[in-house]
Amino acid sequence: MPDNWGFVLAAYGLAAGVLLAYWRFLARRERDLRGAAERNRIAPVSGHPGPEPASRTPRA
Amino acid sequence: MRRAFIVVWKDLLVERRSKETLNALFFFALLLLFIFQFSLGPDRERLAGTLPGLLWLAFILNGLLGLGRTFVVERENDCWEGLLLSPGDKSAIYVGKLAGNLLLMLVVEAILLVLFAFFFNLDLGGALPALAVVIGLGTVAFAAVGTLFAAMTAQVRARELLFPVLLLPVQAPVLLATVKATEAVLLGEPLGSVAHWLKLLAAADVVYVAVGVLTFDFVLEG
Amino acid sequence: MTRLVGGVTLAALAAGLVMGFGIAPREATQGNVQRIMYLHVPSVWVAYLAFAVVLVASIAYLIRRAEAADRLAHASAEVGVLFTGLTIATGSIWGKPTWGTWWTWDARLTSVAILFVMYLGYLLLRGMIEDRERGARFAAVLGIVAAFNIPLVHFSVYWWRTLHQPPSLMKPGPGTMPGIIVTALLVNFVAFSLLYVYFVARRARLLRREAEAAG
Amino acid sequence: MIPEPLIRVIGLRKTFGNHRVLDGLELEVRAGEAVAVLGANGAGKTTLLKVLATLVRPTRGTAIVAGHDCAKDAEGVRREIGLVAHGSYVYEDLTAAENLTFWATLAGLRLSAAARAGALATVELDRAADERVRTFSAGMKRRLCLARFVLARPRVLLLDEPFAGLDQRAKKWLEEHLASFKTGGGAILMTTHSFGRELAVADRIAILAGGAIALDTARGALSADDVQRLYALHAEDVS
Repeated sequence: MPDNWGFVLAAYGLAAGVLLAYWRFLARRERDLRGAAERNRIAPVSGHPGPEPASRTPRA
Repeated sequence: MRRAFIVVWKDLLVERRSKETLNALFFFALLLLFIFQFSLGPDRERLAGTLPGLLWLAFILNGLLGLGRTFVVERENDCWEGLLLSPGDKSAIYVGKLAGNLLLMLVVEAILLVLFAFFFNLDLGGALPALAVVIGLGTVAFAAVGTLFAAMTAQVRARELLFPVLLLPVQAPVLLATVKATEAVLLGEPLGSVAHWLKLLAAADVVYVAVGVLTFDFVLEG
Repeated sequence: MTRLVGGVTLAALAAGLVMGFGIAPREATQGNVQRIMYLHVPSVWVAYLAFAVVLVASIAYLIRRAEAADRLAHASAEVGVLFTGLTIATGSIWGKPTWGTWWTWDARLTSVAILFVMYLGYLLLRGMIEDRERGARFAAVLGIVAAFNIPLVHFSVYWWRTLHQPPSLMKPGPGTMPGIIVTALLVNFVAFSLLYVYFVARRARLLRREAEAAG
Repeated sequence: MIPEPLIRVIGLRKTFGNHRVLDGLELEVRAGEAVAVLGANGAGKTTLLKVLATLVRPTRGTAIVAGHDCAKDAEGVRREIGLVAHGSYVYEDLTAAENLTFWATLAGLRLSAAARAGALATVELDRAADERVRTFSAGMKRRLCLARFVLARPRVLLLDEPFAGLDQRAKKWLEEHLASFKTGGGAILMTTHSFGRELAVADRIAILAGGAIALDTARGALSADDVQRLYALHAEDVS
């Protein structure tokens, strides 16, 4: 029965790739957030009452 | 229960006055027949094998159209908040809407069945009662989740897209069961032979209606 | 805290690899391609675990409206979809050499595929609703409906693929395999479960930060 | 004995996304009293009404209507209030009588034909009872909405710019009807952004600006111009 190591490596390689990508996705999002938080602390956006949101029921 | 009945009464009255949904669905059913013929070729023998699938495909497509409009009358008349503000538990509204949808679905399915029998030269005579059981069980499951998801997507911007995307995967087991059961019934086998499929459909009905009744309050809150 | 869990998870994954490739013997009939099992079966387990957590968290959210429950449901659903996708991919890679085709409507693969589409819809629903509170509520309801749907999917797909007699629910459990393989599998189960916990913890924390930033 | 407040709002805050519409709003309305909330468009008048009507959940603070907390006991509140907002909650394909039958039954009331006819007569819609609401004017639709509350008899009326779009006759009718509702011991909270006759029925005027009540004063002998001046004083400097 041929060992098909190629398929085994493909499966594990794909799994490792996907999991790593997801880990990096989480790390990147966290870094972006921390960056944004700093920018907010340095120059906070001036609070002013914008327009009232549309009423809750959707218009057809 | 009177409260559920008044919801059905109102929906039927609005439907009788505006006649929008039923006409559209009838016309859509006819259209489906032509599309099946054109796309799958006229010779009937080849289609015979896939007939149960075609029948339920037509039911599902019609269902998507019909169920998707469950709360259109509330949205167009701006009565959504009115439903929310009327005191008393909201599952009566769900039961009312579900009953209305069930009626609508069964009427359209009956029409489709006649059209199928006519176009595909089916003699349904013997199998009709058994078929009715299968269609009934399947449609209840379909309408129960459809009504709940219609309420959920009624206020979302991309509702025409979201409703089928959410409903169809959930309906996969019901579709498998109904097509398999219909196939057996059309081949003349007794209902007993598909008892396990019917048990699954009955279980699905109970589960979906119960979940619908219990969670409808949270969905109506909008 | 999550850094610690991360470390332990890495160690456990490494142990799983060692068990899977080093200790577990070459399987007689299929050959080494069978080692994909140490990846495929644990990810199915994690997927079902994730969707069970989504159910519990969704019910908790509807009862107590606790933001944390909603975030847990969202994070667990996302990780669940990730592992469901992984299960399908590894399953078809494993299927190619053994059954000759990438995709077969094998009962297990089909039910996992249906779950994948169902919970992808869950994530889509979350993405499409701007109002956070309403999105959480609708997602909770969908999380419950989807979870109750899983047994129905299981039975219907099994009967659909294996014709008339309804087989036992359990997949060919580890019971029928020699001890060493079972241990290797169990180690990987633990490793993948830890990975699940780690990912959910990080994702939930990210959701909390995003909420605070917007809040 | 001071009549117990039917509406109590304590430290109410409501944010949509990161935009704070209401912040630290305090308000009380007693039985038999009508308060008109005056404010520019977007000041949060409608949001305040929607919080009290349990359509929107407060981000912080509490709102209590007829002894029920709007967030915790929404059902209790819903039994006690009548909301007349822009959407007048009518099905245009149904007739006035059918609309009443539907809403009354849905609210759990046993509606006799006589009671229905009586309610329609009270709002002077008895002649249009069997006509479809599609043919109704804005004023008639609003009166049909009020007819529902003649039947349900809530203790609190929440009105969102009730006089907008009404002709003189309808305005006079509404004024009398609200006055009789007040003497019956009900509380009224209405919003408006005009200074005209609408304020006649109000016992107090509350100016909403910057997400909170900037001024809360008895209407007394204030003329329309006094109110306008007060509004300009309080509303402008805050926003």
